[in-house]
Amino acid sequence: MATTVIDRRTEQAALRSGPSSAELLELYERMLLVRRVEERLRDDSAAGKLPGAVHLYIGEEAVAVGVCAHLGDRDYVTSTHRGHGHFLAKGGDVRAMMAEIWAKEEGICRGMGGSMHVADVSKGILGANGIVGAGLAIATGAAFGAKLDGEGKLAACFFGDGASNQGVLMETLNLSTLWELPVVFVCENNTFSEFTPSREVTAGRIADRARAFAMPTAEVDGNDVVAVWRAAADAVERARSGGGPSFIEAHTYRIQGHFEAEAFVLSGGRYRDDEEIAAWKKEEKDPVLRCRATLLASGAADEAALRAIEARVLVQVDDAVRFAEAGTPADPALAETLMFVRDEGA
Amino acid sequence: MATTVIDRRTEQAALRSGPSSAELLELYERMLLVRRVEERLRDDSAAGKLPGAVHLYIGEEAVAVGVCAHLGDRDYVTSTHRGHGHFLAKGGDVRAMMAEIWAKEEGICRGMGGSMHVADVSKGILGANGIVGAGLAIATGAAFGAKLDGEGKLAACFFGDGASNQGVLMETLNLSTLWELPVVFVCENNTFSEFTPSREVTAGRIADRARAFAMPTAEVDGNDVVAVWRAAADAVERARSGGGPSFIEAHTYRIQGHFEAEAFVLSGGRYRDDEEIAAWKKEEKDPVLRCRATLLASGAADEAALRAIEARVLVQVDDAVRFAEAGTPADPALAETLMFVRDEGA
Amino acid sequence: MVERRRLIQAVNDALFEEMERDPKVLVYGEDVELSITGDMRGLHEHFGHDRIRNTPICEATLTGMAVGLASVGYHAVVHMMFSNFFYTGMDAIGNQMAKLRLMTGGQVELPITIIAGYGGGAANAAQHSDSAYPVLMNLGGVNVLTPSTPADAKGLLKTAIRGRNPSFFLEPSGRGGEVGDVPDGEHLVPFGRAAVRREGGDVTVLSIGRMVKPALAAADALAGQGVSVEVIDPRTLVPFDEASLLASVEKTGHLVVVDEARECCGAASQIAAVVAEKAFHALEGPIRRVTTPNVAMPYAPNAERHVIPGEERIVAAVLSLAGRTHKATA
Amino acid sequence: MVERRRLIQAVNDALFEEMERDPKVLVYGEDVELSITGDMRGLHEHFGHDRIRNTPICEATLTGMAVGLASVGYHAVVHMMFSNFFYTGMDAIGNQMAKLRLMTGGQVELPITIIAGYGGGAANAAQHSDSAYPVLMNLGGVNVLTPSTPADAKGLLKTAIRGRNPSFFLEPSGRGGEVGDVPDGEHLVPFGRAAVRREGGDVTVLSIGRMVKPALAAADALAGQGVSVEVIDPRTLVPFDEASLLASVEKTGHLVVVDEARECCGAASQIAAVVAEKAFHALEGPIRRVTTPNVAMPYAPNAERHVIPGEERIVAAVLSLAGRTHKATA
Ligand SMILES: Cc1ncc(C[n+]2csc(CCOP(=O)(O)OP(=O)(O)O)c2C)c(N)n1
Ligand SMILES: Cc1ncc(C[n+]2csc(CCOP(=O)(O)OP(=O)(O)O)c2C)c(N)n1
Ligand SMILES: [Mg+2]
Ligand SMILES: [Mg+2]
Repeated sequence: MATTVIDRRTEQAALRSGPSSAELLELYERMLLVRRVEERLRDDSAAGKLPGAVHLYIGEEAVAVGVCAHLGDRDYVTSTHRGHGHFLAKGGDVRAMMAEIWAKEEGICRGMGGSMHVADVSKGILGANGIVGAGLAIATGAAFGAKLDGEGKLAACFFGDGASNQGVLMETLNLSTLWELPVVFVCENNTFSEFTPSREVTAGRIADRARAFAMPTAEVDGNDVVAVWRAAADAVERARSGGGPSFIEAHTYRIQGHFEAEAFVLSGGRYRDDEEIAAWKKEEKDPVLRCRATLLASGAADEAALRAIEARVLVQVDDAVRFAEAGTPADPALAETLMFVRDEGA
Repeated sequence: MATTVIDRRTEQAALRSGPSSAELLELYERMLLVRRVEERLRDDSAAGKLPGAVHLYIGEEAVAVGVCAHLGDRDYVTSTHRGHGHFLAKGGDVRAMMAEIWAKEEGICRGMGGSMHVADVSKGILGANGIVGAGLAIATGAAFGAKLDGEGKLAACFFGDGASNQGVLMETLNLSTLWELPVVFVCENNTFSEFTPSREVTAGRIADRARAFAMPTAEVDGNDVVAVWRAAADAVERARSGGGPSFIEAHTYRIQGHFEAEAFVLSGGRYRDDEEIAAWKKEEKDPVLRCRATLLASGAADEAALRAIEARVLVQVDDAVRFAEAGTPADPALAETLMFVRDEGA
Repeated sequence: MVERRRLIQAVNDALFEEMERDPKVLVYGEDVELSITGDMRGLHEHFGHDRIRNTPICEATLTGMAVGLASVGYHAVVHMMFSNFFYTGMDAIGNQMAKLRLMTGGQVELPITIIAGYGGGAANAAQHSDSAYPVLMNLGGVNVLTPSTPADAKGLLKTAIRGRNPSFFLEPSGRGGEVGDVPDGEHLVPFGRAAVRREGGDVTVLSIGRMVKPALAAADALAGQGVSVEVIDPRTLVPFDEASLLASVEKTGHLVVVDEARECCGAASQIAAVVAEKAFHALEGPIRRVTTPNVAMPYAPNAERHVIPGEERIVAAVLSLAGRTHKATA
Repeated sequence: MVERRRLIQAVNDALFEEMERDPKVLVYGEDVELSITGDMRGLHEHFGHDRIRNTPICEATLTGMAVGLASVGYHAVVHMMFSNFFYTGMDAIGNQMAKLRLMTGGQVELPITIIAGYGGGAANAAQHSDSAYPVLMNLGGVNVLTPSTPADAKGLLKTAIRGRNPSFFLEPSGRGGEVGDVPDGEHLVPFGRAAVRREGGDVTVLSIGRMVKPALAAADALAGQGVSVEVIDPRTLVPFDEASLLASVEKTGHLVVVDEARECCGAASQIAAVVAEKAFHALEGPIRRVTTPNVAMPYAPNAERHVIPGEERIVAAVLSLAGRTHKATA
C-alpha cells in the first residue's frame, strides 16, 4: 500500500487481469488486519472501554482494500462514519488510529476526532466524516486540486447506499463529469441506512444515477476482493490518465449493527433476520474467508503461511491496543488552541 | 383554467390527442396575457418605476400555459424566481400580481414579497421562490399532502435547467418515486443559468436524471404549446390516477436578459449573440406567434377574432397597471406583525 | 395525578396524544419507525405508514417538504436526530420556513415542528454535538424550545404541534434525558413563559435546557456558602420571557447566564444584551456568561468536560458577583 | 500614493494581486466569469479557466469542494453572491470548515475565502437580503470580515487570501459599495483591529459594515447638538478587537451598537454582552442596540427603510444615553 504512484502506473497494464499471488496475499493480510482490529473494537466497546460510538466495517473489508490497493500516499481518499477500514486500507497507522478511538494524545487526531473522524492527511486520508454524504464534495475538491497539479493523482470517495440519496451525489457527479476530474466514486451498498433497508429509501439502481451522466460505471460483488480490485484498476487508470471520473457500486453487507450500541438503542426492535446475517458470515460470502479459500485453492499460500499472517496480524492488533491503553489522556486545552491556525492578522 | 379537477378527469380521455379549437384559443389568450404583462413590466422596469429586479419569462410562455391548462385551483404549483408566467397561467389575478410588483398594499403579498415571491395560496400557487431549486422539495411535500388527501390532486413543479444541478432534484426524484407521489416535474430548459450557457454547467441530458429512477419522462419542444399540453396531459393523468411522478423537460429559450438590469450589470459583457436571440423571436420559434399561426391555419380563429382577443388582453394589462399605480404603498408595520401567526402560547 | 417519566417518554406521550387528536399531524425522518432515540417508539405500529414514515437521508428535502406539507394543510413533525443536521437542511429552514409567511403577505401558515437532539457529553465529537439553536434564533421567524424537564417537554411539544408556526424542539442528546413528574392528561405549556426553578435573592442564574441541572446543583452548593441564587429556566428562547427575567434581575441585581451553545452570538449573549439594555439600572455588577467557548466539540471526554459548562464554573461565576453592590469593584 | 476606488473595485484589485502572487489561489462560483457584481471583472481573461471558473448551481458542493481543495494545498476563493445562499451550502460551512481543523487534531489547514453580498435596501426581498453573518459567528471556527471602506475591503481580503483559515468576506450588496481612497501597492489590514472612524467623548457608537456610514452621519448631526460621539468600526467580527472597544467605553461610559443583522443573537448582542461583562464598571447607562428587528426583509422599499437601521434611529439611541451618569435615570 506504500508503493508510489509511479510504480503503480507502470505495473498497471500487466496486472489488469487480476492481482498477482503476492498481491492477493497482501490484500488478504490487509483485510484481516481491518477485521481483527474491528473485532477488538467491538469487544472493547461492549466492555465499555471506548468513550464514543463505533461504526464497524466488518463484512465490507474487500471494498476498501480492493480499491486502496491501487492508491499511493499522494492519492486522496474521503471516508464515512464507518471509516476504520478506509483508514487502514489506505495505509493509516494502526496504533495511531487505536489511540484516537481511545481518546489519547497519541491518537492520529490527538483525541479530538475519535472513531468517526480518523484522518491522516500526510497519507492522503482526508478523513472519516460524521456527515452522511459530506465526503462527496470534499473528494471532488481534492480531485480538482489533483487535476490542477497535473501529476496523475486522484481522489477515491467512499460513501454508502444511504449517502447516495443525498443530493450532493448528483451535484458531484455533474461537476466531476463536466470538469473531467480524477475521482473514483465508490458506493458501498451494504443494503442498509442505519436500520432502514435500502430498498425502502432508495429508488432504482444507484449505479444508474451515474449512468445518467454517461459516467463509466461498474457494479461489482463487493465481497469479492478480486472483483473490486479489477474494477478499481480500471477506474484508477482512467483517472490517472485524464479520463475523468468513474463510478463503482460495490454490493456488500454490514454484519455488525449500525453501531455498537445498536441492540441497546433499539431495545428489541428488529430490522433484519438472524439467518440473513448468518448467511453473510459463511465462507461463500464473507470477504475474508472467501479470499482465504481462494489463496488456498489457487496454491498461492498454504495453511501454514496463512496462519503466520494471522498471527502477525493479531500481534499488531494487541500491540496497538496496548499502545492506546498506555497513552496519555487527550489534552483538554487543545480545543481552544487548535481551532485556528494562529499566524495571521488574527 | 378555473374548471375543476372532476371536469378535467372526465374530459381527459377524449382530449388526449390534443386541445380542442376552443381550448387552443384559451391557451393562446393566456400566453398572450403573460407576454403583454411582461412587456409592460419590461418597459416599466426600464423606466425605473419598479422597485426591485424583475426576471421575465418572455419566450417561455407555452410551458406554464400548456401545463397549467390541466390544473384546477385545488392543484398546486411551485414556481421560480421567474414566476409571473406560472402565476398567471395557474389563474392568479393580474391586478394583484401587478400591485405586488409595484410594492402596494393591494398586492397579492401585500407588497412584502415582490416579483420573486408572487403567490396565491387560495389558488394553489404556492409561490415564486428566490432560491434556485427550493420549489422541488416544497412541491414534493405538497404532493405528499395531495396523495394523503386522496382526492386526485397533484403538484406541478416548475424549475430551470440551472436548478437541475441542485442536488435537491435527485433527492426529490428519489423520494417521489418511492412514495409514488402525484408530482409533475417540469424542467424549463431555456439554455441558460444566468449568464452561463447550460452546456458549460450541465452534464448529460437533464431528462436522463429522471430516467435513472425509471420515472416516466418526456422531452418536448417547449415553444410548442400543443406539445407541452400533450405531455402534461399524460403526466397529470398519471398523477391523478395514482401512477406517481412524471418528468417533462421542455426545451425553450429566454428572450430577455436574466433580469431586467442585465445590460447595466454586465457593462458590455456578452454571453450570447444577437442573432441567436433574433432567431428565437421569429414566428417559427416564438410560442405566441406560433400558436397564433396555428390558430389561423387550422381555421380555429380568423384575424378578427384574434384581434379581439389581443385587444381584450391589452385592456386587462392597462387596467392592472392603473390599479397598481393607484394602490396604497405597502404598510411598513407588516414586517413586524406578520412574521408569526399570533395565536399560540407565544 | 402525576406520572414519573423520562424526558424522551414524555415526548413520546405528546406525540401519541397529538397524533390521536389531529389526523393532519404527520411524522417523518430518518429511522423514525424503529426510533433510534426512543421518542418515536410505537408510533409506527399504532398510526401506520401514512402517518409516520422513514425517509431517505436527504435533509434538504426533509425540511423543504415540511414547508410544502404545511402549505397544503398538514402539520409535519420532522425528526432530524442531531441539531448538526440542521446545517444540511438549512436552506428550507433559513430561506423558507423563517420567511415565507411574511413574503406571502401572511397567506401561509407554517405549522411545522422539527425535533432534534443537541449538545455534547457523549463523546459524539464535533459533528454530532452542536447546540445549534443560536443559528435558528437569528433567523427571526421560528420558535425555539429548550425543555429541561419531562413535563415541559410534553407540554411544549404539544403546544408546538397545535401551533401554526415553525417550531424547533430541542432534546438533550443521549440517554433519554432527565426523569421527572408529568401531569396526567392534557398538559400544555405556553411559549414565552419562564419557570423559576428556585427562588433566591442574591444572584439570578438563567440556565437553558440541559444546563438547568448543573445550575440547580450550583445553587445548592452556594446556599451552603450563604449565597441565595434564583434559578430561571426560560423554557423557550423564541419567544423569550423578558419580563420574568427582568423582574428577577431587579430583585437580585446580578445575572449569570448558563448556556451550552457556543458563546459568540449565542443565546447567552442575546439574553445578556437584553438585560444590559432593559435592566441596566438594576445591575450591580457585570453580567457573566457561562458557555461553551467558541470551539468545535472535542471527542475526548475530558476535553468535553473542559468546555461544557458545569457546576464548578457556574459557582465561580456567581461567587465573582455575589455581594457586589453598584460599581464598587470592577 | 492613494487612488479613488469603489469598494467593489478594491475587491477586484485585491483578487488580481493575490492571484498574481500565489498560483495556488483559485476562484470559482456561479457566474464569476462575467462577474455579475463586478468584483471578479477581468479575472477570467487574465488568469484563464484553471484559475477562475463558473460552476453549476450547487452550493452544497461549492462549499464542500473548497474544503477538499484546501486539504490538498489550494486556496479556494468562492463567490456565493448573496449571503442567503450560505444556508444552501451550510453543511460544509457548519460541519466541515468550522470543525475539521480541531477534529483532525490540527492536521489540516483550511485556507478558504468565501465572498458574498449581504444586506437589504435594494428591494431584493427576504431571500436576497439577509445579513447572515451572526450564524457564522456562532460556529466558532471561521473568520468574519465586514469591511466598510474600499481600503479595508482590499486589505482584509488580501489578508484573508494569505491566511490559512476559513474567512467570510462580506460585501454590502448592490451598487458596488462606497468610494474611498485606497493606498497604492501592498496594502494589508490585519484581522482583529478596529478602526476609530471618529473620536468623541460622550458616547461610543460601534457600527458594522454598511452601518458605518449612517453612524458617521448621526455623529455629525449630534455634534451640532453638542454631543460628541466616538465611532468605532470593528472591521472584523471574528476575531473581534475587544480592547479598542473597551477602551472607548472606559472613556465615554456609553455604548450604542449599530448592526444591520437581525437583533436576536446578532453581532450587536454579542458585542453588548462582551461590554456588559468586561466594561461594566465603566458603563453609565444601558447598552443600546440599533438593529434590524427579528423579521424577514420586506420587499417594499418603504418597509425596508422602516426596518433597516438609519441615521435617525442612531441619533435617537445616542440621545437616550448622552448626559446620563451612573444610574441616575433608568
Ligand atoms: C447528514 C446526516 N444525516 C443523518 C446522519 C445519521 N446517520 C449516520 S449513518 C446513517 C446511515 C448511513 O447509511 P449509509 O450511507 O448506507 O452508510 P452505512 O452506515 O450503511 O455504512 C445515518 C442516517 C448523519 N450522520 N448525517
Ligand atoms: C440557491 C441559489 N443560488 C443562486 C442563485 C442566483 N440565481 C438566481 S437565478 C439563477 C439561474 C437560474 O437558472 P435556471 O434554473 O436555469 O432558471 P432561469 O433563470 O434560466 O429561468 C441563479 C444562479 C439563487 N437565486 N439561489
Ligand atoms: Mg448502507
Ligand atoms: Mg435556465
